Amino acid sequence: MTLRDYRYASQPFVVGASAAADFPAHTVVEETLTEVVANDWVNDEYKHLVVTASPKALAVKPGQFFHVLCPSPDQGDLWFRRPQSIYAIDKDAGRLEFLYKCVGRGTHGLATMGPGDKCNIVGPLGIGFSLEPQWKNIVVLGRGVGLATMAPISQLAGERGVGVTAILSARNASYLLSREKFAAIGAAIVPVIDTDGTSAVENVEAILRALIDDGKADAFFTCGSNRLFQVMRRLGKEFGIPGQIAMEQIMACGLGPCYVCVKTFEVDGQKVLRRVCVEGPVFDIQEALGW
Amino acid sequence: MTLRDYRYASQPFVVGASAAADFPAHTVVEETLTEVVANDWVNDEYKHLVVTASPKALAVKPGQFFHVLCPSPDQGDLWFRRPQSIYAIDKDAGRLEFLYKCVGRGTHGLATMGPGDKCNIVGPLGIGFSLEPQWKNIVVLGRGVGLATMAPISQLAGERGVGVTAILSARNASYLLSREKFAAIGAAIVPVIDTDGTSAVENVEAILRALIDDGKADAFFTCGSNRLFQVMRRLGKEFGIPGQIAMEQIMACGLGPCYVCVKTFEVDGQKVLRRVCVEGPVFDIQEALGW
Amino acid sequence: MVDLSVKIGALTLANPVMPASGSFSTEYAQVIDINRLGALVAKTVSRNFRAGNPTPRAAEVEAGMINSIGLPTKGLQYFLDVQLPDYKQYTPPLVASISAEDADDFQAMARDISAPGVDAIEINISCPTRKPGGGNFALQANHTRDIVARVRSVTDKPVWAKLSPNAGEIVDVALAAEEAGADALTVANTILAMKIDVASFRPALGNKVGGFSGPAIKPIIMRMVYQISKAVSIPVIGCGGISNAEDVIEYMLAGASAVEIGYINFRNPTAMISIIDDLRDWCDKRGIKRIADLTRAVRDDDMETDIYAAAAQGL
Amino acid sequence: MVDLSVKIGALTLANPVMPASGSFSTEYAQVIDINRLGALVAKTVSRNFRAGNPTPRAAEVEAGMINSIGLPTKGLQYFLDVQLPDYKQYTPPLVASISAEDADDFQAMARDISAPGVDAIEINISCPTRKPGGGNFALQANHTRDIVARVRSVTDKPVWAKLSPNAGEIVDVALAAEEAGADALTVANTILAMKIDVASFRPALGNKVGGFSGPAIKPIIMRMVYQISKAVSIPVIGCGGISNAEDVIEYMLAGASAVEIGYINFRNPTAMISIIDDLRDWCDKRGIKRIADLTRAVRDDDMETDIYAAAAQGL
Ligand SMILES: Cc1cc2nc3c(=O)[nH]c(=O)nc-3n(C[C@H](O)[C@H](O)[C@H](O)COP(=O)(O)OP(=O)(O)OC[C@H]3O[C@@H](n4cnc5c(N)ncnc54)[C@H](O)[C@@H]3O)c2cc1C
Ligand SMILES: Cc1cc2nc3c(=O)[nH]c(=O)nc-3n(C[C@H](O)[C@H](O)[C@H](O)COP(=O)(O)OP(=O)(O)OC[C@H]3O[C@@H](n4cnc5c(N)ncnc54)[C@H](O)[C@@H]3O)c2cc1C
Ligand SMILES: Cc1cc2nc3c(=O)[nH]c(=O)nc-3n(C[C@H](O)[C@H](O)[C@H](O)COP(=O)(O)O)c2cc1C
Ligand SMILES: Cc1cc2nc3c(=O)[nH]c(=O)nc-3n(C[C@H](O)[C@H](O)[C@H](O)COP(=O)(O)O)c2cc1C
Ligand code: FES
Ligand code: FES
Repeated sequence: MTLRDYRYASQPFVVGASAAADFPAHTVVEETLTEVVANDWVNDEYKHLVVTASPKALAVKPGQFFHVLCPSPDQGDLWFRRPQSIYAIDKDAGRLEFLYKCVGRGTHGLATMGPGDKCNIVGPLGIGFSLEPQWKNIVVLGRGVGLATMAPISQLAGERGVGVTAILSARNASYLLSREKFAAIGAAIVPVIDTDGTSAVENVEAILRALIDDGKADAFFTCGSNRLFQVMRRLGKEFGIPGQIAMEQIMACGLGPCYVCVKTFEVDGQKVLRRVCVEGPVFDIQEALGW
Repeated sequence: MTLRDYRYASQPFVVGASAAADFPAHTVVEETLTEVVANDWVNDEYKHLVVTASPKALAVKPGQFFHVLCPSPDQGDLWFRRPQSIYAIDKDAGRLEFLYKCVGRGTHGLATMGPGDKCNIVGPLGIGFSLEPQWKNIVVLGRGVGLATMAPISQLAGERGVGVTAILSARNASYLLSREKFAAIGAAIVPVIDTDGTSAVENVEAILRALIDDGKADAFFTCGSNRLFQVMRRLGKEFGIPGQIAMEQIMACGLGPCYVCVKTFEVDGQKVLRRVCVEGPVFDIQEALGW
Repeated sequence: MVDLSVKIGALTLANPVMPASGSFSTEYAQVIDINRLGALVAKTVSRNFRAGNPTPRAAEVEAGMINSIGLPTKGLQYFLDVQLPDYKQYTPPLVASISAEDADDFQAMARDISAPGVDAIEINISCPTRKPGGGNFALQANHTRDIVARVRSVTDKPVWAKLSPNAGEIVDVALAAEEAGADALTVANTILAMKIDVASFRPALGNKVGGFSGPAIKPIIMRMVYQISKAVSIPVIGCGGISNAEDVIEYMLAGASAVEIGYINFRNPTAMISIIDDLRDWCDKRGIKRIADLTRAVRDDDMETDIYAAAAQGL
Repeated sequence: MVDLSVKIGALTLANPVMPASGSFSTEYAQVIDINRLGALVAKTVSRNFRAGNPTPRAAEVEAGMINSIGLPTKGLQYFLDVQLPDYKQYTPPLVASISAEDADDFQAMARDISAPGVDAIEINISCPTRKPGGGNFALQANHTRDIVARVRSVTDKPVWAKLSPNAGEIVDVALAAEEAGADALTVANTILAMKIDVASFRPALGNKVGGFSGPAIKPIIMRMVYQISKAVSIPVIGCGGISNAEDVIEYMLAGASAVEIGYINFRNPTAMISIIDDLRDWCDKRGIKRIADLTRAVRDDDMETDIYAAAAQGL
C-alpha cells in the first residue's frame, strides 16, 4: 500500500489544518484541500458550489480561476482537472463560490459532491480583470457560464463605487443566473433573452450604443458568447473604449508549461498564440479573435 | 456521456428488481448487483459482509465462491475482481455472508462499503465440497481465512446429522474466527493457536491421530494453511481417509477461459495443471501439492 | 431499428461484437447467452499440448492487466474432436485461432484446422510471451508475408492475421499481410509490459514480462487501427481496451469493421451483451440505419491545419 | 535517514526526482519549492521559433492523456538569453532539452547550447508529433547512432538520449546510443496514440494523433527500462506514468538510476514534492541506507522457471 492514503501523489494544503508546514510560504498558488459547504442546483443545468478556503486561495481576484479535481460521476477516474472561474469570494466566512454548468463527466462528477466532501483545487490561477481608477462606469456583458465570471468584477466595481450596467444574456428567463448578485451591488440590469429576441446582436448593439451615448461605458467586460463579444469588440474599436474578455480553452497544467491552452490573438496585425492559463484568462478585447 | 450510468459495460441482475428480463434463464452463474446489509469488523483484520442475494446466487454450495468487484480504497480504480468463498447462506432472509481479511487494495476497498451500498458479485462459481452419504463424522481444519471457507460445509454436515470436529487454528485466541458458527451446529471445537504452541504440526498431528482412532474422521476438509494441509494429506494417505482442500490462486476471469489461476496437482504420479476457478477451488487432498 | 450486421469479407456477423481469443470459451454460456455474439473466437491452439508459462500469470495494473499465460493448449486434435463440436452447439460463426512454431507449421496447422464448422481462421502471429521457439512473427513484415502467404495457399477459409502492437512499423506489417492474401486484420494483440512488486522486489509475473490489455491500451491500438485502415483495403477488426459501446463506435469510426473484446469480460462477464444492447440504442437514438456505415466514418478530412486558424476557433 | 542522492554519470542529483521535459517550467515555482527537485529539465528548444501544432492539443483518456503540442519554442537564442538565467536562479542542476531538423542541426544545437549553467543536454530525438521535417529519429538505431555521435563530438556536457517507445527494437536503439557515446538514456518519450470524439466523429486532437502519457503507459515503459538496463551499462532514467513514490521505486528496481515525471504534475502540482518525501519515508521504514542501491535491484535471478514447480508453490 502507499504510504499516504492516496494513490496519486499530492501534498495539498488542507484548509483548517493548523500549520502549513509543508507548503512553502513564498508560493502564491496552492494545491488546496477544501471542504464542500454547499453544492446546490440553481436551475436544471447549473450548480452553485461553496467551499472553505485557505488564505492564499482567498486572495483570488475577479477573473482568476481555480483548477478543480472533480470526482468521478461513474466508476472511472478523471485525469484532467477542470478550470472554473471564481464566482464569489467571501473573505469573512473564508469561503469561495463557483457557479458551473453540468456538461460532461467532470462537471457531472463535481455535481455529486455534498457538504463535508473534500474538494482539491489549485489556484488562484491566471491574470484576472483590471479595474482602472479613472473608470466611473463600466458595462459587463455575460452569457451562460460567462455570467459567473462577470459577477466578481461587478462586485469589485460596486465596492469601489464604480457604476455597473450588467447585460445578462440567456436562452430564457430561467437561465438568467445570479441576477440578485448584480442587483445587490446596485448594478443596472439589462436582461436579454433568446425567447423574446432581445438577445439578438442588433438589439444588444443598440443597448450598448445607448450606454455609450449616456457616458455609462468607460470600459467593457465580457465572457460567454462569441456573438456578443464581437459586438463589444467592434463598438470598443469604434469608440476607443477599452475592453477585457475572459477566455476558455482546454487545459492540462493550468500553470504555464504545457502549452495545451493556447488561443490565437492579433497584435499589431500579427497573429500570436497565447496561453489562456497564465497569459489570461482575461485578455484585451481588441486582441482577441473569438470567445 | 454513456447511455447507462456506468463507464464499464455491464448488465447485472439487480437483486430486488421485479423482472430478470435481460438475464437468460438457463444461466447458472450471474453477475449480480447486491445491496450491502452489513459490513462489520470482527477483529482488527477481518470483516463480515452481508449482502442481499438473488435466487441464483442463493443456490451457492459450500466451498463455492463469488468473484467480487471491490470498490476503490483510494482514488484509483481496481481492475480485477477478488474471489471470496461463501461464508454463510441465509436462504430465508435471502442473504449471503462473506468473511474476509483486509490485506491489499481490493479487500481494503471492500472494507469501505456500508449498508445500502451496491456490491457487484459474480457467482456462484467453481466446484464446492462434496459430502458423501456414508460419512458419519468429518474433521474440518482451517486457519486464517480458511476458517471462513470451512463454515458452510460444517453447517451442511450439521444439518445432515453428520458429526463435525472443527480444528480451528490461528495466531492467537482473538483470531479464532467464527467459533460460534461451529458451536451452533454442535461441532466439537479444538482451538489450536500459535501463542501456546498448540498449533504446531506435531500437536495437530496428534489431535488428528486421536480422532482417527476414535472413528471421528471419515473424511477430511481443509483450507488456509500449507503446513497443516500437509499433515492431513499424509495421515489421509496413511489411513485411506478421503480429503478435500479448498485452494487459492490469483484469478482474472473466474469462469474458466483465461488460464490465469492454474495450480499444479499430481495425478497418478504425473504433474498436471488445473484451474482453481472451474476445476476447483475444492480439490482432492491427495492430488494437491500445497495450499 | 438499426441493422447491426457487419461483413468481414464474405462472412456476415449479426453484430460487430466478438470475444477476443483467450478471453473466451463456451464456459461463458454459464453466465450469458453466447448466441447473441457476432462471432465466437476460440482460444489459440497449436499442434501439440503446451502447458503454458510459470505462475503468477496475471497482474492488475492501472486501467488493465498484464498476462503471461503462454498459450497453453490441449493441441489441435483435442480442438477438432472436443472443442469444435462444443462451439458448434451455438449459432454464431466460429473463428479458430492458431499458433505455430514456424512458417511450415503454420501452413500445416491452417490446412488441418480447415474443418467444416470453422468459419474463419485467425492466425496468432503476435503472441508476445509465447516461448520457446519465438512466436512474435508479426514484428516483421517479411515473416508476416511469408506466413500469411503459406496459410493462404492451403485453405479456402477466410484468414485473419492478428498483428502485434509491439511492431515498430505496424503499417508495413499490415500491408505485407494484405498483399499476401489475408482477408482481414485483427489489430491487435497485447503490448509487452512489466510490473515489479515493490514489496518483494520480484517481477509480478512468473514470465517476468507479459502482455498488456484493458482500457489503458485503447488509445494506442486506436491509432494503429486508424493508420492501418488508411493503408489497406481489407477489413480491420479493432481489439484493445474496449469497455463499453462508445469504444466500439470509436474503433469503427477509426476504421474497424468489427471488434474483439478481451479484458472487460473478466471485469464484467455481462459486458459484451450490454455492449450489443447499447450499440443498438446508441444508433437508434441518432437515427443511424446501418452500423456498418460507421466504419471509417471519422471526420478527419476537413480539419483545420493552420495553427493560428485552429486556435482562433472554439477549442 | 536514507541518502537520496543518485549519480547520472558524473552528475550528482540530490534525489532521483526530475520533471519531464515539456511538463515543467520555472512557473512551477508559483506552487512548489523547485529547489527540492533532483534536477530541472527544461522544455525542448529548437534553433528557431516554432508555433507548435493546431488545437485542440490535449485530450483526457483512461489513465492519462494524449497531447500533440508540437514542440512550440521561442528558439535557442531566447533560451540562452532569458530562460537559462531564469533557471539558474534555482539550485538544482539544469538539463537542457534540444530538438532539431536533422543530424547537422542536432550537432550545431548541442554545440551552441553548451553554455555555462547547462549541466546536461537531453537530446529529444523521439518526439512523436513533431512536424514538419520528421523528428522521431529514435525509431531507428542508425539514425540514433549518427545523431548521438555527432552531438558527442561537439560537447563536453553529459548527453542524455531520450528514446522513443514507438521503436520496434528499442534495445537496439539503446545500444546504438550507448555505443555512440551517450552518458545516459531517458526511457522514454510518449507513445503515439489517438482518440476520436464519438459525438462529433472528429479526432480529439488537431493533429489527429498524439503522444500518450500518464499512469496507463507505465507497464510498457517499465518493461523497456528493464530490457534496456540489462543490455547497457550507462545509467537509465525512467520516464512514463509515474504517479507516486512506489512507481519511482519500481522503476529503480527495473534498472533506472533516476526518473522524470510528467503528467502527474498536471493532475497534482505538488506531486513531485510529495514523491520525494514519500521516497525518504519508504526507504527509512525499510532501513534502506542509500536509494541508489535500489537501481537494478529487481530479484529476477532466482525465479522459478519450471511451470509445474512454479504453480505448485504459493501463487
Ligand atoms: C478559465 C476558465 C474558466 C471557466 N470557468 C467556468 C465557470 O465558471 N463555470 C463553468 O460552468 N464553466 C467554466 N469553464 C468551463 C469548464 O472548465 C468546462 O465546462 C469543463 O471543463 C467541462 O468539463 P466536463 O468534464 O464537464 O465536460 P467535457 O465532457 O470534458 O467537455 C465538455 C465541453 O467542455 C470543454 N472542455 C473540456 N475540458 C475543458 C477544459 N479543461 N477547459 C475548458 N473547456 C473544457 C470540451 O471541449 C467540451 O466542449 C471555464 C473554463 C476556463 C478555461
Ligand atoms: C477461491 C478463493 C476463495 C477465497 N476466499 C476468501 C475468503 O473467504 N476470505 C478471504 O479473506 N480471502 C479469500 N480469498 C483470498 C482473497 O481473494 C484475497 O485475499 C484477495 O483477493 C486479496 O485482494 P487484495 O486486493 O486485498 O490484496 P492484494 O494486494 O491484491 O494481494 C494480497 C495478497 O492476495 C493475493 N491475491 C491477490 N489477488 C488474488 C486473487 N484474485 N485470488 C487469490 N489471491 C489473490 C496476492 O497475491 C497477495 O498475496 C479467496 C481466494 C480464492 C481464490
Ligand atoms: C488472459 C489473456 C489470454 C489471452 N490469450 C490469447 C490467445 O490465446 N490468443 C490470442 O490471439 N490473443 C490472446 N490474448 C490477447 C487478446 O485476444 C486481446 O488481443 C488483448 O487482450 C487485447 O484486448 P483487450 O484489451 O480487450 O483485452 C489474451 C489476452 C488475455 C488477457
Ligand atoms: C504536454 C506535454 C508536453 C511534452 N513536451 C515534451 C518536450 O518538449 N520534450 C520532450 O522530450 N518530451 C515532452 N513530453 C514528454 C514527457 O517529457 C514524458 O516523456 C512523457 O510525458 C512521459 O512521462 P509521463 O507519463 O510522466 O507524462 C511532453 C509530454 C506532455 C504530456
Ligand atoms: S494549461 Fe498548460 S500552459 Fe496552459
Ligand atoms: S481465473 Fe480465468 S481460468 Fe480461472
